Amino acid sequence: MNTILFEILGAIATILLAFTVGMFYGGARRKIIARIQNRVGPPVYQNFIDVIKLYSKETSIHHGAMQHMGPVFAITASVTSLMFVPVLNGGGWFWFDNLSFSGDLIFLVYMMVFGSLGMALGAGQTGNPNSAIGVTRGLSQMVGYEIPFVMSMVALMTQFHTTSITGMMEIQAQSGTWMMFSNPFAFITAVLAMLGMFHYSPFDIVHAPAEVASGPVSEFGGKYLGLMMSSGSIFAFVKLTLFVNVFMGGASNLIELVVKTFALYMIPVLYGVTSPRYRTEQAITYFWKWPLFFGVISLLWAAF
Amino acid sequence: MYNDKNAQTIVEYIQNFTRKNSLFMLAYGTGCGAIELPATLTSRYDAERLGVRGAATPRQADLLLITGYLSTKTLKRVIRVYEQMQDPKYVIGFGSCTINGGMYWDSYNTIKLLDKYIPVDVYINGCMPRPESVIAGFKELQSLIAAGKADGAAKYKENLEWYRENQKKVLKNWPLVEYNW
Amino acid sequence: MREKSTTLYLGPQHPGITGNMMVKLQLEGDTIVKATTHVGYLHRAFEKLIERRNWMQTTTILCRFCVPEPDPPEAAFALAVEQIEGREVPERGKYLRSLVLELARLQSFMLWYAGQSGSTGLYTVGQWSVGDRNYVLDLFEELTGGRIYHMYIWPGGVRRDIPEGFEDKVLRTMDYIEKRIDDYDRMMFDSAIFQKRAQGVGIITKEKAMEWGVVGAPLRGCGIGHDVRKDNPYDAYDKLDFEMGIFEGGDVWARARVRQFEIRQTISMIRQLIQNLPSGDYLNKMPNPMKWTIPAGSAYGKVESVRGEFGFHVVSDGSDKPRRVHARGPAYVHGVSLLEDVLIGQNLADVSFIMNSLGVCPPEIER
Amino acid sequence: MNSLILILILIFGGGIISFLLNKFLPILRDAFVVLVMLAISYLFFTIDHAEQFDFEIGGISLQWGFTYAGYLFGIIVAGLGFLSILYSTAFMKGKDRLGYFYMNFLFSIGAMFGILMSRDLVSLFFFWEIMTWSSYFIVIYSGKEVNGRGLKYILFSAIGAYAMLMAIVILYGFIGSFMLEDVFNSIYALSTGYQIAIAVLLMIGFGVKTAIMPVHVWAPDAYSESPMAYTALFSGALSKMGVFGFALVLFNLVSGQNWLINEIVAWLAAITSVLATFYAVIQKDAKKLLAYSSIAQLGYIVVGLASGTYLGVMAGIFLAVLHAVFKGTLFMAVGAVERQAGTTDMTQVSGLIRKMPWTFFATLISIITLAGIPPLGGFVGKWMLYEALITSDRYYLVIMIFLSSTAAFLYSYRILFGLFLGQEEPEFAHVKEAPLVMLIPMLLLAGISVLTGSFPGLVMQPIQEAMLVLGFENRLPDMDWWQLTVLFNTWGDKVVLQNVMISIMGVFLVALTFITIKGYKKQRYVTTKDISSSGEIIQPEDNMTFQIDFYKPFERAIWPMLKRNIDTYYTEFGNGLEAFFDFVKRIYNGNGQFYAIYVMAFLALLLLAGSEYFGF
Amino acid sequence: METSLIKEELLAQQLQNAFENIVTEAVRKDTVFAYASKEQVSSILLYAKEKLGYKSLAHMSCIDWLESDEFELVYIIWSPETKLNLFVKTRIDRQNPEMENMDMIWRQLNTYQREIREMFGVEFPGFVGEKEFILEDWEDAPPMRRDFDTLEYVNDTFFEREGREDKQDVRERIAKRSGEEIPDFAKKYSRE
Repeated sequence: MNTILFEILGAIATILLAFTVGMFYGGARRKIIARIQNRVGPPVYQNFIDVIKLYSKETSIHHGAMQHMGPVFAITASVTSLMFVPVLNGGGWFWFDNLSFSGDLIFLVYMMVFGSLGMALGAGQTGNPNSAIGVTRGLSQMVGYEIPFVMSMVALMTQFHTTSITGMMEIQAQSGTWMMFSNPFAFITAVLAMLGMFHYSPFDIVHAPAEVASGPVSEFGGKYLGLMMSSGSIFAFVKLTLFVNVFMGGASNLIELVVKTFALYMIPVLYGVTSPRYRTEQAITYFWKWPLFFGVISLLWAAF
Repeated sequence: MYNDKNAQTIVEYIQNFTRKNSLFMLAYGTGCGAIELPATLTSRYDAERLGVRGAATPRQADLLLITGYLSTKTLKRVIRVYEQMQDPKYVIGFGSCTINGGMYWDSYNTIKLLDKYIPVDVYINGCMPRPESVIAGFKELQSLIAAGKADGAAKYKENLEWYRENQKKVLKNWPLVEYNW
Repeated sequence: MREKSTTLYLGPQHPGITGNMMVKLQLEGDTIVKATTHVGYLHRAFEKLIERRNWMQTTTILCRFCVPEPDPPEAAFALAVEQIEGREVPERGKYLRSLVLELARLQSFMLWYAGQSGSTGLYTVGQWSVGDRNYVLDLFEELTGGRIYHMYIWPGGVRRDIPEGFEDKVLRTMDYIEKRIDDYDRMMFDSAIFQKRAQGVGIITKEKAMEWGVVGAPLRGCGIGHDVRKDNPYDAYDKLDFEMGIFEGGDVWARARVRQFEIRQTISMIRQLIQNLPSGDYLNKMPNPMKWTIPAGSAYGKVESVRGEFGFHVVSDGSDKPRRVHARGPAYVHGVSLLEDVLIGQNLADVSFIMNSLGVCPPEIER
Repeated sequence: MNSLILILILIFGGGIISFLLNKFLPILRDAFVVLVMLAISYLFFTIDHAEQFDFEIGGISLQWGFTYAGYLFGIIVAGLGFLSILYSTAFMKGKDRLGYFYMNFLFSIGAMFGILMSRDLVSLFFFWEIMTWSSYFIVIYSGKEVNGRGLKYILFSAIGAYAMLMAIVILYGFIGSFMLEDVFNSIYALSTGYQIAIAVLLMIGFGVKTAIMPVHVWAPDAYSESPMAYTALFSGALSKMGVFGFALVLFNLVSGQNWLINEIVAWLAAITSVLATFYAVIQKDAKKLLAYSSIAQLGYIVVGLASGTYLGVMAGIFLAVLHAVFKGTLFMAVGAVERQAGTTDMTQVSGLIRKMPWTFFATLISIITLAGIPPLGGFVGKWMLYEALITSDRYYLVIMIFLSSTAAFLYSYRILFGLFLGQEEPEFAHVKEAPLVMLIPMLLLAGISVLTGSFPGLVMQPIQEAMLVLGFENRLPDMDWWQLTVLFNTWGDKVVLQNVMISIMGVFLVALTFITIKGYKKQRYVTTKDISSSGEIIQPEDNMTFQIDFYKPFERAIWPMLKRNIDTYYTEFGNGLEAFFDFVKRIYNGNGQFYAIYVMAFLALLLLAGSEYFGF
Repeated sequence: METSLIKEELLAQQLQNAFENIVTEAVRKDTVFAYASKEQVSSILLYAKEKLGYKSLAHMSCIDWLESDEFELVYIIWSPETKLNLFVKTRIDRQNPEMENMDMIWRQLNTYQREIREMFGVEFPGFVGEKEFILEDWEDAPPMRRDFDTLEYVNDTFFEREGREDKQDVRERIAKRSGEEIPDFAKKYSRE
């Protein structure tokens, strides 16, 4: 009984960690972008203020049950994926024995789309055409970036004969080589796919304000938007941690984790500041050109 | 201090603190004052450091900026947009024309008194107000929020009939849909 | 009966619209099958108000015709009035007018940089250029007292002479901005994504351009070289050395290239104006402005604004108030029927992009 | 009496009686067919596996009896058959020619049982033809205008039948027996060329029903044209007969040989699934969409079977069972929409969620299963499939399957959005929830989808037994079905479904409680007309639902692919085919007798030619 | 001045030769006026466009001459070759204002005609275009007519802030603001 209690406490602590780190990364992103744009920018903790304000805002309307549940799906996906991604080497954090032994990469890949589909359902029920257009853009783009992402993952799996994240982390610990060096092409492919996964410019076509007025979230305000922002922060942490675990040998303590994930996080952020937005079909074809090419090479690399 | 009726509880204090430091401004340039908004939001004046940022749709927004005169055609949309915003919400009247009609005092198509139609929390004077005064307006609003006095929306709810009567005087053939927030 | 295709209201409250107007789109997929422009959200009845104002009082109204670029209306009106009255403008006044017009053009170009790049999500360029635009506005402030609305150009000249040391400031600002423009270009025009987005989008053919009366940069982007400053030179433009940017293609890319070329021409023109500024009187003073009358007659004064030909048709009946002042801004042509036509078959993602490249500015459509 | 015979007599007799009942006592008809199906299901589930029935006709000895593999597929047929009959009593209410419909319905169920219990090639072929014909008659049930499409179906079926017949004749010529057992035992005596030829011919025969790529053309039309009550069975169970046949061929004729046939079949199936998914994405009609999706899903199943590894075959059959479950539900749900709202055109229907909440719920569950999203059953199948392919180093195949199933999210969302979400329009204000008789089958099947997500043992243990028949060893741990919640691949990586389920449900419930309780009292429902349409008020003539060309950008991105592969070949081919149909129509008249004569003539020709070339 | 009007005089002469009952006048540099009757306008415009190269429509305007009970319509066209502005002016009856629809000659006339129809009430028979252009739900007289008094309309429709009613000097009134009438509820929320 005690163990279960501690597990749950640890899980909550992990969620809080992911939330905090994700929020600070979002704040740091805003700050960095501001500095690039010659501005002072908001304080690093601005995202916390935003989220708390959104929760404290009244939400007096909803368009039906699915809209109500859309953000819930989103946070379910991000928290569940978090449960299955080892935060530190050798499992979880803070009494929490991570669940990664009970789910592997294939599971995670599927778990990660769970949220966007749930969110899409919520956006669909609002009946706002902007939402629906945003959703079609997002799903189409997802087909684009998932393929190279899975390619790089499959390349690693076939190269090292394991599909579990802990397995990969152990292999890296034993061989002492990060997977970004043992299969560099897989890393390149995955990073290119990651640009799309973060939905930052030039792949921010889902929320593109000038085109679809923030897309799927156009009818979501108050607590819904707050829940989605929280979910987004946790999800950013999950994605970064997953990449660090798989490609950069994981982290043995929190500082290492933060350093590695932040370094990785800078790639989409800095790429985003300097790029205009793609049109949807251009984004898809982008993913199906170079990333796919690198993906094929990484698979060949893995095979021979 | 504990006996002071007007003192805020700690929850209210936190709420007001976050509300004042995170103002999502609706992207609606209703009049010519919108030309100073880019300047206010960009590098020299940078309103984002105060927590002001744009929001694309009224559901997400806290702050409605009426940037200048409102023609009657726009007033209809503004009322609609304002009612779609979620509580708590604030309105800043921007420029002389929102205060008393400004230089359009004899124009048949612009309203003269904004606060007869929607409640205004803060007015910013000038034609057009410089970015500095816009930021001063934001600060003024922030201090009102912190004191818990930016209650225009509550006023609107309470005196809806009065506002509706005024609105109907200029809005012809426009369905004032169900009161919604 | 409901439409088969999806209706999407783009505006008036929409981050992608260039001002307070509305384009009602009918979509099939994300392709536009029908677009209807709705304007009038900014109608202030300027032309009605002008009928109730003195000739001199109109100056306050004129600059508000087009907010991003307030000086061309003043200049066009002044030209028309001078034509009717036969009033001569001193040489220095002409140069100062051109200087103010070119500075206004410069800041408008910089605002355009923000709009064009911001509509594709490249906010960095916009942040830079709008931030740097403040330096130009500072010059205005020093010269005229206002950041946005200047009321500087009067019939007969300009309102006041330049302050001391102003030339240096202008030249220094130009040096700085010229440097910065290269930065914007590197980020915007050199970006492969921007090129992909802009090329082949929003095409106006040469024939269509003539038929619809396209003016300004969109016209020069079709490969047709017309510019009021060259065709009917006003103020000091016949003494300046500058070129029109003429690019083929008629798409957003060509229009962007035209502006990219012309912003440099503008800077060089400002330098020429400062260097060749003649001395002398700056204003051919009118008698008591409040009792000033203009002889009966009518004229059409036009200048080249950043978006194209801006004209005023001024009719006087000999009294102290204008009989009729009718403005014709470039957006009047571009923003209503041309936009409706160009948008058909385009992608939803490009609407805001195209509108920015056409320079649709609603306040001058509905006035 | 032998219960095999009893089943067949009951079902075919029941079919004829229901036809007669419709003429004379229409009131009893519905109750009767349901009772018949109930009886059959009862008989089937209590059947003794060892039971068999031998007889001889014209010197050819025939044998009937269920193998475990057949029994497994029989479960699908019996379960789905019963539920879809139950569903169709409400769905078909008020339509004409119901006797004809129910007779063919029962006939095709009977034929499927027959196929599954045949242990010889002759009865297999016989029942196969009955199945083809009864399904054809239902495809053309809706009327004359769909005859062209029905003809496409019957023509492809005929091609399949000829191929099968040819294989049977060749086999008989060499082996001298029609018994499957004999065939499987002595096939290796034949020369390699003949073995390949026979395998390919049989696979064409079965492939037509499975709608594998070169011969899938009939499927979208046939699936969408027949009444949805039957399509549930058609796509859910009838197509599985092809899978069953594939399993027979792949594991008895091909396996162990180094012919690359496995690989070719797997690639064909993968390409089928990708292209069919792309086509499903761009469909406008929900029925068509589901039809293409069926083709794609059958592609996964065949990939799984063709991979030949333990996990792959397990995944294939698991997906086959599950496909019957969720696609049955989906076709039923779309049928419910068609019946209640009048159309399934996704460019017209919208916003039914508040009108038909239970139908939406069943659809949602099935779609989640279809998309393979945890924690429902579809994920189990997908996981096993991926792991099987990855562990057997078929990584490019994995990418194909992954492309297909990622693109499947698109049409999954499309169907949910197109029918149930979006604006609630006044012209659908009258729509009511489907009757209970239609809801019960859907919800039951949806329940199975949910259950298999956490307890895959429920399905996997029967599959294991069937796989023993197909020649795989038992790798499942020896435990009860509810204990089997951990899946392993050959590298030892696993997924613990219990943890997945607990984690997802836990987080979901906590978050849902939080978001519902917070500000609950102040929140109220507003209609979908109250949306932020840029400050404008929606006019009655505005269509605010995004319906037409839903995935236009995606379509543009994949257009080169579709164009090169399908446009140039298939449309051309299809156009040619249409012309050919017109010609064939004159010979066929859609009349069964002509077809029978034609088959006979072909058979005679084949026998003549065969005796000349093969010496018998 | 007069010496430099060669081009202008030439154009005036050309038009005079081509059409009978019109009056032309080379007014000043770059400007030529042509006064014509309502029926002749379209043929003049077509002639100028096709024969003389006045391809570009610069402007179309309407002036209300209330005193003589007429509307004056002005078409300003411009030639890329000669760079002259040609004003074609015509007067139409103010009581029953009608003008030929010419948006097939220049497509952009569509917009002008929509505006003039709305603002002056001039009808263009056969003209297709949405009725409402700038105004919405306008029930009064066309606002740009000179007999429409905008100040009166404003006084009827809109509210005035106290202290501005004399439209001249607000300082005095602001000093007397204590007499301002505040709605009851507003007093309750007053921030003092």
